[in-house]
Amino acid sequence: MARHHITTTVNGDIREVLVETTQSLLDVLRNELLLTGTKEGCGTGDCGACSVMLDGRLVCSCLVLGVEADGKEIDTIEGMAQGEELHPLQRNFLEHAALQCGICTPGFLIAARALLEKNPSPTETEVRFWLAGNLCRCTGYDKIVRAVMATAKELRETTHA
Amino acid sequence: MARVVLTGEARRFTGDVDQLEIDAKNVMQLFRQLGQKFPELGAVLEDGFAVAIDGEIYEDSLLQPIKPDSEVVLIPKISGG
Amino acid sequence: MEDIRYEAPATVAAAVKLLAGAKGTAKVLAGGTDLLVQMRSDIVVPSLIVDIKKIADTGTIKKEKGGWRIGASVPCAVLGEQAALVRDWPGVVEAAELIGSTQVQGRATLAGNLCNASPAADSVPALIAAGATVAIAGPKGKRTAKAEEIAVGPGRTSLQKGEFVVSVFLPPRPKRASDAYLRFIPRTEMDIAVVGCGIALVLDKKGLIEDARVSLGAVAPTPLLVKEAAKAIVGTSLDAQALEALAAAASAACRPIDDKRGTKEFRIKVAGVLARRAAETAYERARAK
Amino acid sequence: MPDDVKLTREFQVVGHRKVRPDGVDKVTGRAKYGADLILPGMLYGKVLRSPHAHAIIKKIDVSKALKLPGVKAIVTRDDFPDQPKSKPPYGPRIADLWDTTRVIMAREKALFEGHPVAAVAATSESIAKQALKLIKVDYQVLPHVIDPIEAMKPDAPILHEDQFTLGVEPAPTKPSNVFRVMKAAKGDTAIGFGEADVVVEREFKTQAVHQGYIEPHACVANASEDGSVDVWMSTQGHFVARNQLAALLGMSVGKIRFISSEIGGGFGGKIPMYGEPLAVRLSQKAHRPVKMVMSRDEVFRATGPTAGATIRIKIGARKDGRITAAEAELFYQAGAFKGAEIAAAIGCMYSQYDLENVSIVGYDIVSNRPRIAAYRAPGVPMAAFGVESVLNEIADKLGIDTVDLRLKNAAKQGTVNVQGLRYGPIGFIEMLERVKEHPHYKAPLGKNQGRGFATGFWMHAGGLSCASINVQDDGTVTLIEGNPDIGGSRASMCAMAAEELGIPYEKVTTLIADTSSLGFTFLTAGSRTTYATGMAVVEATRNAIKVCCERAAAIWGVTAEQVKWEQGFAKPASANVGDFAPLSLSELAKKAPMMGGPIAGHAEINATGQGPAIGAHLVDVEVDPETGFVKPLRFTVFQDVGRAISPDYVEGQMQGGAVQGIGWALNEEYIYNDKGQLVNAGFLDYRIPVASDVPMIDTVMIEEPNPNHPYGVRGVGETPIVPPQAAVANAVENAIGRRLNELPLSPPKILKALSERPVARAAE
Repeated sequence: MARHHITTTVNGDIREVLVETTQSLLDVLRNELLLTGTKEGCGTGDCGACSVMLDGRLVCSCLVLGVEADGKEIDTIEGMAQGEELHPLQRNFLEHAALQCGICTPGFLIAARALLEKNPSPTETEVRFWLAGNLCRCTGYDKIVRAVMATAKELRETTHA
Repeated sequence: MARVVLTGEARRFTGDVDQLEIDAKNVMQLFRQLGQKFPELGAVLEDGFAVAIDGEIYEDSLLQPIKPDSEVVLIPKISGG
Repeated sequence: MEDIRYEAPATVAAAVKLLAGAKGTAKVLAGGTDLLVQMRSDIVVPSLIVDIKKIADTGTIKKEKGGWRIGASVPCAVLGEQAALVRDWPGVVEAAELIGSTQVQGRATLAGNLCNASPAADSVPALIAAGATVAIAGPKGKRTAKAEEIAVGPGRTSLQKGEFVVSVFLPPRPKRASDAYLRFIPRTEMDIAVVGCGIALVLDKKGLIEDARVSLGAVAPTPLLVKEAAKAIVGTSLDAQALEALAAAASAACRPIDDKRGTKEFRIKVAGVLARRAAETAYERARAK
Repeated sequence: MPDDVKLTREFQVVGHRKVRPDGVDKVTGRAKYGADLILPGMLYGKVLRSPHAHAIIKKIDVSKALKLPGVKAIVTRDDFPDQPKSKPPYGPRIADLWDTTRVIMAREKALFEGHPVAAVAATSESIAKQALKLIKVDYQVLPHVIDPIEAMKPDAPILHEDQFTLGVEPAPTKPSNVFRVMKAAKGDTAIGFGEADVVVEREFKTQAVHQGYIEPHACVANASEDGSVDVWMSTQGHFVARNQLAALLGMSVGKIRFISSEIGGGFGGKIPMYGEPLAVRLSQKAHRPVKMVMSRDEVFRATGPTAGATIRIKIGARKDGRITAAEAELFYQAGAFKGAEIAAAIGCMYSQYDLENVSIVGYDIVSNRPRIAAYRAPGVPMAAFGVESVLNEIADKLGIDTVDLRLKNAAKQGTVNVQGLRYGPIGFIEMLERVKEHPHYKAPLGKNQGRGFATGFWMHAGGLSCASINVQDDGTVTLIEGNPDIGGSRASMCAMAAEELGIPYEKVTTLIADTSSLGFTFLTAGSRTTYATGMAVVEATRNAIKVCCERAAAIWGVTAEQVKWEQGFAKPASANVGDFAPLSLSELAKKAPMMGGPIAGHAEINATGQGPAIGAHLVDVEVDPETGFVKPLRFTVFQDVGRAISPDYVEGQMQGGAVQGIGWALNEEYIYNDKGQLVNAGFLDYRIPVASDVPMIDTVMIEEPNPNHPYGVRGVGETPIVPPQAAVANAVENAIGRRLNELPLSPPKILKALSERPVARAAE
């Protein structure tokens, strides 16, 4: 099986890796770069657990070939906290108990951050539709939506202060 | 003598007997005596049944005391998800 | 074992050469949201993947002769970020924004949605209603085709060996023109359309419909352009009678199947309902302009 | 538990909203789930599965696959010893090993599409995948049967030639797909129906639905050269898995160690083992660690959904709403092997009501589908869908408010259910009163909107649990327990231990033990963890406190009885004992090494006193009359939770269960083609609710402390999935005036119903 040498920037670090043609970016992140924070729930783009940012755009890493990541910038859950300091979304997910089993949480956090960067004042409906590609089977979404709304409010208040 | 109530599944092994009095100080003695009266039931009691003693359910509790005036009901074990 | 070759050419000509010279199955990779799923489940086992994202211009949206030229690798999520495009073609953009999730829209493309040739593709009825054309490159040079000419059956296209779609073109809009796309799914998101309907309208100064195009998805082996449905509303102000005639014509055009997503009976009935509702939305939008 | 005085005092930790201890790892991607372990030299395992629903496996040829470079081991049925059948009736803990060994790897026959036939371990996933294609399996395809009602017919293909229906007289002589018939009765329903003014009899149908946990099954097995085995597994019960693996492979329990990974959802579906025995055998053969991760497709095709069912309900009532008789016939599909949860259905379906005459018959039916697995209150939601729908209809027919009808028949202290169980205090009436007082109940409804109500009964479990607590030198505390934490249970364990000790929550760390480090602990299932393991934690903590008091007594030169433990300090029990400055936990811990050794406590218990867990759901929906689309608008869950140790996570259970129930009611179903193959084995077409499908889920926690638990805990996890199906169906009926008795209430069904005549109502 032929392998491709790719160079990609993951959470700010330049990484070089050999990938098989059929390996998805998700496989490369998890199995080659050992960044297992990004999860596989379906492998077909239906659950959002593998959400990452690819050159600043929210994507399912299971629907990207690893070889396509050559020369790209990727942001994963492992890069979300700044050292000791959690991202406000991470903190609010904890404070609002927005996770039960937690397997969907990295995907939700990446997707929610992308939303708030694009739309700092989303309505509940906008939050729900933006996050419709992230499946959660435990929470019924209630506390997740509340955590995202609370973060949006907090961020707006900090910016205005 | 404790009053033992047999319903549903337990009745499969006891024919028409739906109630009987048994002198047992705990569940182990109860199962032993039931097994003597109904050997087929006796073979499956420990694995298949819980008991409710005066409305409290005990599963896998052979040493649970039974009072002389207690009502004991055999209930098939169920498991959750 | 059989190796899969991956190439990311920088020019249209190089891509055509690769595709034309391929032995076995050659697949074009733009967003990859269909291709990767098909490869994973062995529905498609390509011998060559040609990633067209490095070809200049496939990644851009440009105003051209009053219309819009959308490159074949432009992700759907980008369309909604172009305010002027949304103003001209709100229906096409809303259809593109219904494909999969936000994540999927970060990759999926209009050209890919067309070339996957699913009868239920969301953006295709909107493109057909819009009168969109596609620019195709191939061994014999460039050609243009209508959006409705691409799919010829479920998963099958009219593209010849070596050909690929380079861009999609949305024509210029006159005044008092707009479009809308609606689909029915059992959930609110993340499903394949059980029925989809795209409608584009142009109104005259009095508010009567001057021109209409109606397209239905998921009710036949390919998305349909339903001329009878358009005829039912042209010349009207979309009054109740016109809407009824539109619904009836839309339902009459359906040739659906029963499957895991819906019954024939349901699809036929809902096609009429959606046609009516999409027409009302498109009409309101056109009047507001 | 003897010491229940604490039920009345104000808690410092218990009942407060605390951040869970495992939370930071889970929001930063650090937490390790089933598929996240990577070991040196690790191989990747993949499973070859039968494409046929029913076929004799004549021959399996792995020779070509073995020659593929990178393939290190292959296992088939020949690598697993056959097992004896166990004797009926089967309790929940003894899944028949004859069945189980056939679930993990087909032997004589493939009994469902997706049935494992062989497994490969190779140096990469792609090589393993390639190797599967090189395995040649010679099948003789047999006729199959999917629907359980079809499977009962005399000419249906028989799955197990040696299965003769149990529970019928005389014992049958022909094999059958019906494994057993189970009955329960109370009073005389014929007399009861004779007294009824209204009798409603309806047939209901529900489809198989999957638990839908987002994390696919995953494990890593590592067989050592000394014959021992370590297994890392995403599971709801690693102790149970260990014992089962030992039996399946003929190994001694002591040679096997299971480590539970973080678990990405289970809902009952991660009780069984699937890939683990295969990974262990592959690891033994390859002398390397082997990872096995299922794809989503495999999860749907080959792991347990819950039973689909056909249910006949007949209920009679007098004009005043009093029920005079209730009957039910339950036809449950078990999948390819017996075990449909009819016992639970029989025990719970009518049990929140005080009924004189009841008769229930249940059928456990095999067909060519994956063996079912438990799914949250297993067996009960389908039956409750029927019962609560019929009660709704009776209320309508009699012109009685639907909650009042339940009030008229509510079980209370002293009520005896169909199994003969006599209830202690049971707060059903109080809950119904709370529903009536709630603003949701009387809120106005708009056009095309409807409101539905339903209740549900479940028995939460007890069982074996162990806990061990170590007080460290600096006064921090390490708590060790044996239940995989699926929904925040570590937080509750920390809270209970901290409350007992009177120290801050943050000072307690809870770890989940591997199976060699703690005594047997039963599953994280049956709503039992906070109840049963919580009990063990409290007992272990109290044992450590006893040691603390003994140490303080030694320091003060008094007896241990003269020392009391209060808010983190040993204090003289009374003024008579003497004037001693209180000793804190950290002071005692610091001295401990010089006073006989570290301070610790442990408990190994069988938690009994399992009890009813009742809930009620109120839902408003809007139905699009032109498309049949149902949109849930408002949802309120009422539940008696005993006492909420972690209120956030109790609410989370109620909300999550309700939304799973909405999915079950509206969209979820297993769909098969005529070849017996599943056609919607993915999240695209197996439609679980997405965020935009549902409203906020309001919760009303009713806290009537459970006298059987030191903190009053009642199991809460399962009850919330019992009422929503009927509640949603009743709401749809209320909105459109037509009753649908088949789940899911998909738009095509609703649109079809809308073309039919509306039902007549006495009330109008």
